[in-house]
Amino acid sequence: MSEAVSVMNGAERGTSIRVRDAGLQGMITLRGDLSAAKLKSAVKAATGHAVPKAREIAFADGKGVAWMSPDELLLLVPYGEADAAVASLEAALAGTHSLAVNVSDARAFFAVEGASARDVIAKIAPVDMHPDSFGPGELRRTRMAQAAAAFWMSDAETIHVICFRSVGQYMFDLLATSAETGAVEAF
Amino acid sequence: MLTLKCPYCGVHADETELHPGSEAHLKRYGPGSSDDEFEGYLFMRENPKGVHFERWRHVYGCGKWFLAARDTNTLEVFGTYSAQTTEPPQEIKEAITAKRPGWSWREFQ
Amino acid sequence: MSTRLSSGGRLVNKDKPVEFQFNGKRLKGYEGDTLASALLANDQMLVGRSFKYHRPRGIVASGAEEPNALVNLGQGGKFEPNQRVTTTELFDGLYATSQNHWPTLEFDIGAINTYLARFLPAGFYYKMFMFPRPFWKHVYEPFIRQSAGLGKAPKDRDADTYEHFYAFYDVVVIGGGIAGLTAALEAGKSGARVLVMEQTAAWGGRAVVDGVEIDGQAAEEWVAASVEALQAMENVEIRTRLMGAGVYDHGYLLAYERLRDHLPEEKGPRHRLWRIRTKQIVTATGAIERPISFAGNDLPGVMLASAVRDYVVNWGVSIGDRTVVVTNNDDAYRTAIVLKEAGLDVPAIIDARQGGAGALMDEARGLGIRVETGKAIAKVKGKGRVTGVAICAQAGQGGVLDEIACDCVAMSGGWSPVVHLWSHCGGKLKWDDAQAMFRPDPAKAPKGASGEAFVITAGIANGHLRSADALVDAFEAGRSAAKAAGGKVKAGKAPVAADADEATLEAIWLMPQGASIKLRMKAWLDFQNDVKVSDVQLAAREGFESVEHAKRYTTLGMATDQGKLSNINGLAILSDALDQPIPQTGTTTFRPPYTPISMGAIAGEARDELFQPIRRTPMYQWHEANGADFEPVGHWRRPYAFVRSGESVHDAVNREVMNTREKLGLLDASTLGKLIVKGPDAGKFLDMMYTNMMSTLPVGKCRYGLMCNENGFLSDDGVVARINEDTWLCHTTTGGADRIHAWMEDWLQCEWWDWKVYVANVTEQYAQVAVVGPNARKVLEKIGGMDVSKEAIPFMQWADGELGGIKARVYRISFSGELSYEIAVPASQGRAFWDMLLEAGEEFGVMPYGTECLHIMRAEKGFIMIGDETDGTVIPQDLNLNWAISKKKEDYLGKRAQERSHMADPNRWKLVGLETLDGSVLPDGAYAVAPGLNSNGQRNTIGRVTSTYHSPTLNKGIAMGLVHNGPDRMGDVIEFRKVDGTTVKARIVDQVFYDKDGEKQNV
Amino acid sequence: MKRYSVFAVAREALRYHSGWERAWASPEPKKKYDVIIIGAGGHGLATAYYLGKNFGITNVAIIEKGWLGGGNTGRNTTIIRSNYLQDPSAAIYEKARSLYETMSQDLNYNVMYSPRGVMMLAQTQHEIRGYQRTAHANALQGVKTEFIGPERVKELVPIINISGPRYPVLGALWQDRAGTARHDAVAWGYARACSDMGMDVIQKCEVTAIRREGGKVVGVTTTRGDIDCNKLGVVVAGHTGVVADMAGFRLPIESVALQALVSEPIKPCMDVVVMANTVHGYMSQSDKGEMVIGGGADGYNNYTQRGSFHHIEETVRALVETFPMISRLKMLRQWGGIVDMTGDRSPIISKTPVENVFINCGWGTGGFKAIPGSGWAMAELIAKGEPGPLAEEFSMWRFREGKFIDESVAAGVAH
Repeated sequence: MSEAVSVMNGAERGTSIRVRDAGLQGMITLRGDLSAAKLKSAVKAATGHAVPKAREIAFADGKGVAWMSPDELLLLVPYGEADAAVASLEAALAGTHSLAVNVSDARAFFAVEGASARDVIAKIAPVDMHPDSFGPGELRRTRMAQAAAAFWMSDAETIHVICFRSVGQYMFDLLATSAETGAVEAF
Repeated sequence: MLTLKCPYCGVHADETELHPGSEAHLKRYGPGSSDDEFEGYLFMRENPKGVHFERWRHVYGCGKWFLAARDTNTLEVFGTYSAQTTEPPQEIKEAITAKRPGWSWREFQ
Repeated sequence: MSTRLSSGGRLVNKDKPVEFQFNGKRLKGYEGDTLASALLANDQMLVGRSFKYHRPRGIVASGAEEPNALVNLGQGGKFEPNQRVTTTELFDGLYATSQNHWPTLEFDIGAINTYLARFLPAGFYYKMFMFPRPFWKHVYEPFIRQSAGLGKAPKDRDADTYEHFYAFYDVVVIGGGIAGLTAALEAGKSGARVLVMEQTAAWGGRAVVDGVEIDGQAAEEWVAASVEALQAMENVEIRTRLMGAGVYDHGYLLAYERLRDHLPEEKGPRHRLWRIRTKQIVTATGAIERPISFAGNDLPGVMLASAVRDYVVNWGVSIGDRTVVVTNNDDAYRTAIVLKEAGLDVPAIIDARQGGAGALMDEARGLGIRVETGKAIAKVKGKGRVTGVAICAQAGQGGVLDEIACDCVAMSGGWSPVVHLWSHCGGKLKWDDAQAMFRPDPAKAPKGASGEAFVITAGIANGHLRSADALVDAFEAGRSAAKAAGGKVKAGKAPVAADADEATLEAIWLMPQGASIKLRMKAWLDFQNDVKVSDVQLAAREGFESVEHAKRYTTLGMATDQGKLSNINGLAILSDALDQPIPQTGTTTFRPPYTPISMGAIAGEARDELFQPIRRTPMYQWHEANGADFEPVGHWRRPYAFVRSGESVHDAVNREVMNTREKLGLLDASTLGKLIVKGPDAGKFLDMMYTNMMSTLPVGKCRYGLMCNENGFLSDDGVVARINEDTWLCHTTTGGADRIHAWMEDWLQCEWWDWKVYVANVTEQYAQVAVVGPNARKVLEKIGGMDVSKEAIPFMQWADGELGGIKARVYRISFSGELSYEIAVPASQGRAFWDMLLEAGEEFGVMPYGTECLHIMRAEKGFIMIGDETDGTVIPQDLNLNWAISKKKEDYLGKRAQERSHMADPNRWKLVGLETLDGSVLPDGAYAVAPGLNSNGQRNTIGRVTSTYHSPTLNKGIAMGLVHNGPDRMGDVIEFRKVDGTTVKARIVDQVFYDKDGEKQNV
Repeated sequence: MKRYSVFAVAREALRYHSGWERAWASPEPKKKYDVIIIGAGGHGLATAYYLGKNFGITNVAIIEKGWLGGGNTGRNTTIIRSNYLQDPSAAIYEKARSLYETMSQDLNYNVMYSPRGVMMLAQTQHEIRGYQRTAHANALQGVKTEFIGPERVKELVPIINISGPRYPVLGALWQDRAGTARHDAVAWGYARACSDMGMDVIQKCEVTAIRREGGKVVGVTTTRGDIDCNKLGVVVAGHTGVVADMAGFRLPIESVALQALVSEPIKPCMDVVVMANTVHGYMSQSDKGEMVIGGGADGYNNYTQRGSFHHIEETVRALVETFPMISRLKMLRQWGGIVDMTGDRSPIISKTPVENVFINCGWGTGGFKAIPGSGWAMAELIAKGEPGPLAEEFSMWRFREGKFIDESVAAGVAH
């Protein structure tokens, strides 16, 4: 079987702030009634996490779940397990109105690491990156320069960014440029 | 440069994260409607200098359409609310009345 | 002469000399100098030429309001025109040249205009240059253009980079003077998130120059302590070289940070544009001193009194040895005192007020300075620079009483608060008669999203010219802003400043009061644009009574300083001419930015690779490495053709068509939109979205569908596959994926929100390859993994399986007329699959093909293309697509619109095939002509070409077009007009040119 | 009226310009006029001018709530072109362009019409086809345009980057008799000419009501009292919706903010007007030396004359890519205007549901270039009560018939 390749094939740039292709990550778009017990337990089964509150994300060891909209979650699972997870979700949710679809290959996935990681985002997204306003546990869907993106922090110095695969190169270059021009030191 | 609060995800979204969608609360007229009705639905637009109801989509965020009550002359926002309604909710109407007594817009006041 | 004093200069570091060049001269300054102070220290009084008359001009001001002293700065990729010397910090190696003259600054041919000035009053060009007509474009205008403009146009690509920064605050304080610092301290203490910015490199503003005492401390010490206190607050961000550029709706504030203008050799972005959202803004932007209009007030050496003072105190530079001070207020006396204390001569203070000044007058007299009250300057003497002034009575008409030799005139016409940022977003002004100035009207502040005021003005900017009042005002402003932004305000006490008692200003705009026309024609209002008192008076006489009219007619305030020195004076002269109070004449609108900001900063990082996102398919790198001639399609870039060495693009396209028709072609079709539509109501929903019936499509089958907008026009097309009972996969055009996805969501969220349907855009989940040609099946069979036989996957069906170990969904659809499979694989394996096909296809003659080949093949088959056959005005019926419009459905989007009279008109142009009689290719976009002209004299037309190609398969030109009654006129010959005026004849034929019965695709 | 000429200027110079008279009178409104035009912008004044010149109707008042020419006439980027695709558009814009050619002489006021040429860049295959189609259409419409190649583009505009990596210039639609004019002068020139014909230009007079009797207009109520009229022309651009409301009918119009900006002045570096629609930017250089740049329109209703900054950003970004040298110029000033957009982005010159009320609106982003043609057509409509050939396709009822005049076919925008 041919190897699956992530969009930037593991590329990395930067020193004090590092931007890297975070590799293949299994991702599933799940649409449905987020308050339904059946869905809640299916999500728990697939990811080990409960359905998060609005704008929140739970993510650990390659598995997680993010609130994307009132009727949409993004489930994060290891890349190779995504199809199986979709199948289990479909089975668990049979008979309810829902949609589970593997979107792992439709995404690019990056990590921004370093003390000024917040600045990298604040230069390109209309989001308040002040620690009082945004921190680990929260996911923000927004615009980064001219492309749609979502990001979350796993700790104070690590930000994960996802965007569409086709703009992966653009996003990588954008993040790297933002990182290379240094900190603003305004937080 | 507007900011509008998305009623679905609670984000105070910058205008650049949103997509404007023109007049709110339009009733669709399909086959069988009169020329007047169809013209009114598709083309005749409320264009007030003052209180206005309009559609926005949180396109870079949760992707949901929502509705906003806004003054086109001052850009004051009276409130945003769900798109799944055929008329402005009571609290939105009251919020407008508090600021613009005597307002009216189409059949609403 | 102007020179560096041996002592003084609080901002310059005399241990750090700096070398720079001006017009080729090597000059010396110090670290901390501005280019202005350094030029003056080198006796470079003449720095530029004015816009209209090319008059010699010197530095007038010491800050952002400078109208005259603009230079070409830097070289090559770092060249920048119109750089104000007063806001340019000196650095080692700075290279500047003066502007708007030929051949040299000292001898400028254009200066002849000054002798013609009498013939060139305001608006002269509206009254002449009309005959003969062609002369405007060919003679007059080129001359005017050449003599207008200021700096040179940059030639090279910008060597610098720029960036943006999004920031969010509770309170932003604009201005780092004592008012701004006071407001910031108060806001900071409340716990609110605060940003305080200062446009220059130094804190403290005017107070430190004027030696104000605050809470018993010298201003300088108080400022240093306050800055330190602010720096210590974690919730406060404090920045110099950051200018509040524009205030916009909903608390949006644009700020311009000049990071590397003073350090051009250091790495990093040159400017950073801050895009701030803040709950409250405090504008503590101070005030700008006004000039006074008197004859010769534009000569180099005539300067604002405060600027003369600034140069002495801040940079240790004296403008002249003998300075005459002319004023209508007390503040200018401070300049006289500072000069005298620096050991310079002040032969006289000319105070236009009968009563003169307050305590400062006594102080000046105490220093032995002659004070003349009730007097005015009749005329400044000198040619190219000041040599003296003629004194007259202010009340008279200019009869000279005395002449005083001097080399500098320091003028003060009072102060105008800087209200720009207050005004940008709708803040209104009120006229303060006592101080003769417009000040912000707090009752009419700019209002934000909540309808509440979001800008508060503080200190001098609020019209409190005296430090004591300004500090109390700023203290309150800081607290109010903090409170409004949700901060907690504790009890406190405003700092206390001590001011000298001052007499009131007298509103004097013109000297002397009864100045003759000859004097008025020499009394400048707008220095850069050469607008004089006589010009504004002429405008008033000619009926340009609105201030906007007068401004536009005379160009007053339209120069690069945007009227910072001239607006109020011009307004006063206009009001006087109209014999009405100033507020009745009004004020002009202030537009962002406060001072000009670089285009580079506005564009930010969006240059070169980051200009716009390029969307790339998983096979993009292969295309790039294999001769792809790319074509932008939205943000995607698709190969137009794969050009081999020695081939033209046209050759390549022909080769690709023939190879695909005869052997095997591969198309990267990944960009096609793919939308999953699922739910109990999905069928019903798709029946509304498409003109045809999708609910009846059997599972496993594909159907071509059309989508219209509510206006009835065809907007997208594509093949729909039924995946299972409640799931469909809809293909859209490349440009349609996001648009149609949004369109579907719109209807589901806003109209049929009770319908149970979910849509997901899975376009990028898949790499999609069209494997096309007689050998298509062979290559797939060679790769192996699933049954691709006619029986297993008949035409217009699909199947899931695996090919070469990669999970694949295979659609038997054809846009070329050949045997064709469109195969979707996970995007991450797209490149591997592509490589596999190329390798396995080698023996079958495989070649990738691009979009042009795709277009030709579809045209040979008579298939329409969205964007070619459609243009937003075409309905499916025009394209003979009635077969794809369900007759059974009561409704679909666009159906009602298509019932309107013009849409149902049988006379609409309809799609046909076209073949030229001579086999040539019809020109793209050509119209078919009919005899006669319409009522507007335009040639009648009966059709147009929508697609036209040379068909390599048929070796002749083929085309499609929309023709009046076309389908009923098969075989008729019509004429198409070429741009050269000749025509080409074409026969109306069936639009399917190749394999009409579909024998090739159904094998 | 005293004629303007170089001799008049010279003569006046000798007496220090003390003899110039008012360019237009500022009379008190009369009780009644044959025709009242609401709106003394370019379109309103041109309508009045051609009512007088072409139809001898001079008992006319032009009523303006602010100052004449103070709306979009004085806020646009002054581009004049007629390379439109659809017949009705090409007809009216070409009429306008041809009237601009002789306007300075006709009005005895130098409006500085400068046929420096307008170029619309083709940067995609789709644009090439669109502009080739326009060139074909123009040839039949009597509009002189041509499709030119990239080398010629570079020759005409040396500062352009024709081989940009993203959107190389593949060609352009070139109209050499298109250009720019001095926007304020157009309003002033018409006002002076109208005043000279005895018409009343009444500024600072706001219409607060439109008085009707039996479905017919009888006059207007203004802040300076009631004024009667036989016929009423409404020519108020962005405020059309508000005035139509007074007359009691609805329109297919939405008012949005459109922005523009200028750079600081520099020495001449670009003679022609360049429009780059793919990247959404257009630019010309004024006689003063400023680079005049047009931005995009907001997508939401707005009466504030303040637009959203991101449009400025988008435009500047596009132009820095197209003209790399402007990166080191500075933005001097940005401003906004309120434009009225119809359902097909083409104007309305039409009778209305109220008898003897006529409307001219919906010029969107393309108003300035149309001024004389629009005035010509509107004057004919008011004078005859029925549209002439220039106006007839621009009826307000075309939407219900589905008969659009859609120019976005050729280019995404119409400036």
